[in-house]
Amino acid sequence: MSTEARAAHFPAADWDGGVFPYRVGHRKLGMWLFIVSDSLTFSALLIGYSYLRASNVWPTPFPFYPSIVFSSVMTFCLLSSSLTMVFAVSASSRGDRAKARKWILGTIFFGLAFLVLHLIEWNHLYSEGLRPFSLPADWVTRYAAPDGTLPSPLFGATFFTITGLHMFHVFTGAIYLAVVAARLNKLKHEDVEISGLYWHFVDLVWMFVFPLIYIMTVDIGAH
Amino acid sequence: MSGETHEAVHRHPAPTGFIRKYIFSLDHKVIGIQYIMLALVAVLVGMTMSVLMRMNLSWPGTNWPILGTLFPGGAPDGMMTPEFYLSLVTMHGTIMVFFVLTTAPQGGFGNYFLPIQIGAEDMAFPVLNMLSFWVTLVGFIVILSAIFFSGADSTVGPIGGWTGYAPLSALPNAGPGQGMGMDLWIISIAIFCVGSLLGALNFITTLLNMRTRGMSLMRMPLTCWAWFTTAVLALLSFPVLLGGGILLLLDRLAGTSFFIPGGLYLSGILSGTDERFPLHTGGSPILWQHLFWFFGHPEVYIAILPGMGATSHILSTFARKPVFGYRAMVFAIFAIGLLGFFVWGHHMFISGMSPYSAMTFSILTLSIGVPSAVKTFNWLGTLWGGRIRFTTAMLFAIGFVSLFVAGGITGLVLGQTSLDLPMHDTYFVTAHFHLVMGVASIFGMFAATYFWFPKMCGRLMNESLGKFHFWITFIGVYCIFVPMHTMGIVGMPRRFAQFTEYEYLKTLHPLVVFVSIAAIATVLAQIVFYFNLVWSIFKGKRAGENPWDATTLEWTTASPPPHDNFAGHLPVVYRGPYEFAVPGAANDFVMQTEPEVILQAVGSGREGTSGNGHDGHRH
Amino acid sequence: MSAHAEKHEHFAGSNKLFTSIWIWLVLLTVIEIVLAYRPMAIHFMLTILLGLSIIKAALIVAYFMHLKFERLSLILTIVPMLVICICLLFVFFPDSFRSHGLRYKFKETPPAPAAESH
Amino acid sequence: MGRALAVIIWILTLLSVSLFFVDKWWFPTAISSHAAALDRQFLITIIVVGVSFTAAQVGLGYMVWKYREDADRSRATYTHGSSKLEVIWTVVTAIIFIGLAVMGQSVWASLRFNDAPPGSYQVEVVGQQFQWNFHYPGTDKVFGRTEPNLIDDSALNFIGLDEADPNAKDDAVHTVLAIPAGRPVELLLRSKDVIHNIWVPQLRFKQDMVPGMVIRVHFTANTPGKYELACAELCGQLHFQMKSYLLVLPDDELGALTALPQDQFQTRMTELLAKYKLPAQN
Ligand code: HEA
Ligand code: HEA
Ligand code: CUA
Ligand SMILES: [Cu+2]
Repeated sequence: MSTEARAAHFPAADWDGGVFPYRVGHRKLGMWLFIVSDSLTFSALLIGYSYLRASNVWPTPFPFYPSIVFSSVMTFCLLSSSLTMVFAVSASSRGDRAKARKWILGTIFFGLAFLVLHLIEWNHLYSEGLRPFSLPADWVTRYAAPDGTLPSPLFGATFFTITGLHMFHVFTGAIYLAVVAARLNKLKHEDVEISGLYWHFVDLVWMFVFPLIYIMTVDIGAH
Repeated sequence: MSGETHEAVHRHPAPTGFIRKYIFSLDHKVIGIQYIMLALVAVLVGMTMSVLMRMNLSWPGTNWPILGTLFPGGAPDGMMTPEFYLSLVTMHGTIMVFFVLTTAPQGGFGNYFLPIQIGAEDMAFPVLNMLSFWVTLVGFIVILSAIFFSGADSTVGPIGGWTGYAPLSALPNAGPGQGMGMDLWIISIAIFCVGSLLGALNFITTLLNMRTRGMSLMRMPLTCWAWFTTAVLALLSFPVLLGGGILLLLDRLAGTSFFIPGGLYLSGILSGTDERFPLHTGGSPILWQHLFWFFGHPEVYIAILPGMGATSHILSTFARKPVFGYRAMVFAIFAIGLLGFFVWGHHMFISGMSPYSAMTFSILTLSIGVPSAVKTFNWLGTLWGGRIRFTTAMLFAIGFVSLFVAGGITGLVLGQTSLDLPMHDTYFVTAHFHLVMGVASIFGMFAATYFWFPKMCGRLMNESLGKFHFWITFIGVYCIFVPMHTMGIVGMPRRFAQFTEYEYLKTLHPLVVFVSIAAIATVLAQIVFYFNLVWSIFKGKRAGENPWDATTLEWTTASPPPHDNFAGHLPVVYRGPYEFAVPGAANDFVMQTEPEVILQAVGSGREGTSGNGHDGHRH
Repeated sequence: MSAHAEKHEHFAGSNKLFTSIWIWLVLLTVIEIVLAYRPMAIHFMLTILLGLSIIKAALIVAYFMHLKFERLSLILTIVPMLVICICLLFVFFPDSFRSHGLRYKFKETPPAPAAESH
Repeated sequence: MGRALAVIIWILTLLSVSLFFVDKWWFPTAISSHAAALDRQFLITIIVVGVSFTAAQVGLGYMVWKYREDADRSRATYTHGSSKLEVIWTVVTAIIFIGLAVMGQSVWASLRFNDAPPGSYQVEVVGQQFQWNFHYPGTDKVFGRTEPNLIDDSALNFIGLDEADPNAKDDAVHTVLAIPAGRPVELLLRSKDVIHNIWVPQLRFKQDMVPGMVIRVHFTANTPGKYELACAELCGQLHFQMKSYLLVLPDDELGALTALPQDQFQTRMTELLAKYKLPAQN
């Protein structure tokens, strides 16, 4: 076989070099890998939370209003932001930059709404007396186990840590999207898609944070 | 598609200014060298600490006037206090594991040679690459500063061992060494996690997406497989440590109690009864150990895999013979990487972990010895029937095999739950991990340095000095670390500032002194290495493109390679990486880029490319 | 060489599909919230919630993050890696459950209310 | 060069292996009943491991000696390996390693998978930074209540023993561990502050003492005598000084000791410590 014939022959298969085996560019693959990695940070925190919760008396203090209502609306915001984000990516794939920018701004709006609601919720809990290192005094008496074991102040610790880290991700995501929106004309479609990946990932994490932190901690007055 | 690949080419033109060229460089080669220099500095610090530790162990009460000036609290009047000794152990372990063995093999040599060996012009994300290095450097500066900061009372660094077990590390009031130094230690580790994680995703993307034409997976040099697997391990294990580190830092700074249980009583104060010791309750010290070792065990393979890769590569090159069982080697690397995630519990047998989990971990632990053994046998197979050229690089590679066997094999003792009862936290463990990590991995790096130095600097290192360095180091490390097994069997505990308290340890005194002397001699021999390194940069014999008659892509380009590695045209690969001694070929080595093998008369009509790595699974 | 055209990138899935996915996600969320107010054993609840979360995550990953439309090899690279690691983390739990029986029990004093410090 | 390397590898191997034959530097004589099986398992393992180590190093030396570059052959043997060999050595090592692993579980299982036999002699062990506290239940065999908020190091109530508790009346707390010979012992391990680890080399036994947990372990010691007891988990500044003694006493001697009230208990313990000698170095 001649040199050229051989060389031409090689790129045919995915894994033989000279091609992107996944048909995915560097940045997109890199973002996927980052997402894998970051998911593990969150997994470690959520597993740590579950570990501690399973070995302690855990308060279940969230009332329907404001906590559950707020967090549900927040979930709704994030889900909707994901929808607008796909629309943005979709528009960008059609080359419609104006639309794409509009949808990204919509995404940022929902993201910010999430942040604001979350901060209000934090503030509310803080004013109730919840701290990373202690529970409000009335929770302590209310959620003590029948045998007298006190509820764990780790509630506040895990709550603030996990939601805080998530909030940080939403915040950086919003900034990231703002940059993308601002520079949209100079960016390629793939860049928009990648920012979308990050944003959906933030949404995805919340899909675990919400049930584990909020739903599992609803005050149904069973005690 | 190749259109897209080419888009990536020339993304950054060769810089001209000094700063962009050598300091904030985007060139993977410069960044690789920066990583190696970081490791060379870090290892000096680590070695100095190890000598101080040995002096204190064998001649307690030695006076070090300079220590007295530098650390008035830790070594008043130059005499080392126990807490200072322990902070040295902590810093020694941390610096060696993180800033030497996670930087040089992967960030250093990997960065420099992975793109070249797969025929790429740079890493996939040059800017990220630069960031990884600078983040790591910041981590190093933070950890160095840790030893100068302390709680209010005395100047000692963190005391926690490189494992930082909570609640000791989580309680600022748990004695000297738990002050600000510990905060800095944790922060440094967290920073390091971020740097490594970014580096890892860069490596993976580069390797998957940027292989040149013809460089199929099974034609990659084993070094690339090793770096790739290492990167996957780093990508998946560092985030878990990062999570744990955040929690530990919060325990210290925000008063949370993730790792701190209730009812603690420290220095006369019950937790929660005094503002100096706020209320902590409900946390689990074992949770920290899980999070740490979930990272920690993959980490030790992160430290050794690149060394294994380099060893395979160099053994084959200088035995002038293809790697024995290339496929088996790849599978073994992969198996080690995968199983490496299943065994972390073997560090926790006696931690109060569930005894049933311990049993499972134990059996999985011994299983991981199998791929390691397969690698060892294949190394021997590679040497078998070779025509070995004893260059310094080869000597170190052979030394690697010897030391890896010596160290790995005691893992089979430690890995059994029952036998870990007497062995845990004794010098037997210290011996085990120094032989595999402290020296086998380091030997891998030495081999890599001697082997690739001509490519990086265009000049050969001095072979006579190199051989001298090898002999002293090889014999030296056996003398340092083999007697430690015996100490462990007698029952000498680790992390003891002095052995004077115990009668049953008295019989070991001669060994302790012997080890210290050997350590000092070995460390002194490293001066030769450093000298050789610096001297050869300026005065070494000029190396051509391919001084070792090697086959892989880095030897097809100039030494040192031009900014874009291949001066404009990417190579095309036609065969596997280790085509030495091909019967009938003109030379005893066939480059990967050589399209046709010129068969001489002897050739029995056999196609010279049977080593193309496909082993018949294609076509 | 499958030379890529510059302007029109392929992005599978219509806005209608995405909207219906979104509706599903919202529906599943509503189910979760309703579940919160049904008294049931905590294990049971946890299982259902995690099940629902995994479905939601899968929907997001598959459609919004477009993984379903990527090559199979990418899916096979990313998903097993993550799933194995997360499953491994569950090995922590036996120790959590065990610690109930092993806990050092003592009478805890309630903390002083609303600490102002820190 | 090749020969020199081979010889050095062989010499180092020989020296390394012979170090394991020095009696003086071996395990101290065991005193617990699980130790025999454990020592046997250790011996088997170390032999397997030693033989493999030697074989591998001798093999390595042989390759290096035999296949150094020479004039006889112009080329190395061209081979990419042998699937048959790969399979053989994978399977053989797998059998050896898994076999060792399975054998290594029996002592572990006997110590950890079941509770202490009924009637075991119980002692509560409370670690604290750089000091051991052993809490003896006394004749009623019931431990007095302990509370963290009763701990007062300056008043020498190191474990927070509640003097008001009737069960505590006959309890004794001492810094030395005394246990009966030939009877199962159950230790209740706790810690007041950070992780410690109780370790007596002669017992072939080690266990972390984790704050917040009561870890129950059991074993039987057979040979009366005095042994050094060490802390084997880094616990801070004076970790190396956190030392105590294990006294293994004949049953009657121990019975007499535990029947004593706290103050006489202390003096008697001091006498016993003086009476027994540390084992001679082997
Ligand atoms: C890479 C890891 C590494 C390396 C190289 C070393 C090297 C050495 N170590 Fe270390 N050590 C650890 C990792 C390492 N150690 C760890 C993790 C711990 C545990 C800490 C803890 O308990 O928490 C420990 C603990 C430890 C102890 C136990 C302390 C105790 O428990 O009380 C002792 C005691 O003697 C010791 C001694 C030494 C000596 C004498 C050397 C050396 O001086 C031997 C001679 C050195 C060399 C041969 C290396 C030369 C290398 C180069 C010059 C680099 C070249 C670089 C490139 C090619 C880029 N070490
Ligand atoms: C590079 C680093 C490295 C490597 C590769 C290994 C490899 C192995 N390690 Fe090690 N280990 C460490 C670094 C490393 N370790 C460190 C740093 C610690 C201490 C951490 C701390 O506490 O500070 C530690 C601690 C440690 C422990 C915990 C001890 C304790 O604290 O009580 C255990 C227990 O199972 C263990 C086991 C093993 C095993 C089974 C392997 C196996 O992978 C080894 C496999 C290799 C071989 C088996 C040799 C080659 C094979 C042959 C020649 C075949 C022929 C053999 C036969 C037929 C028998 N290691
Ligand atoms: Cu207690 Cu070490
Ligand atoms: Cu390990």
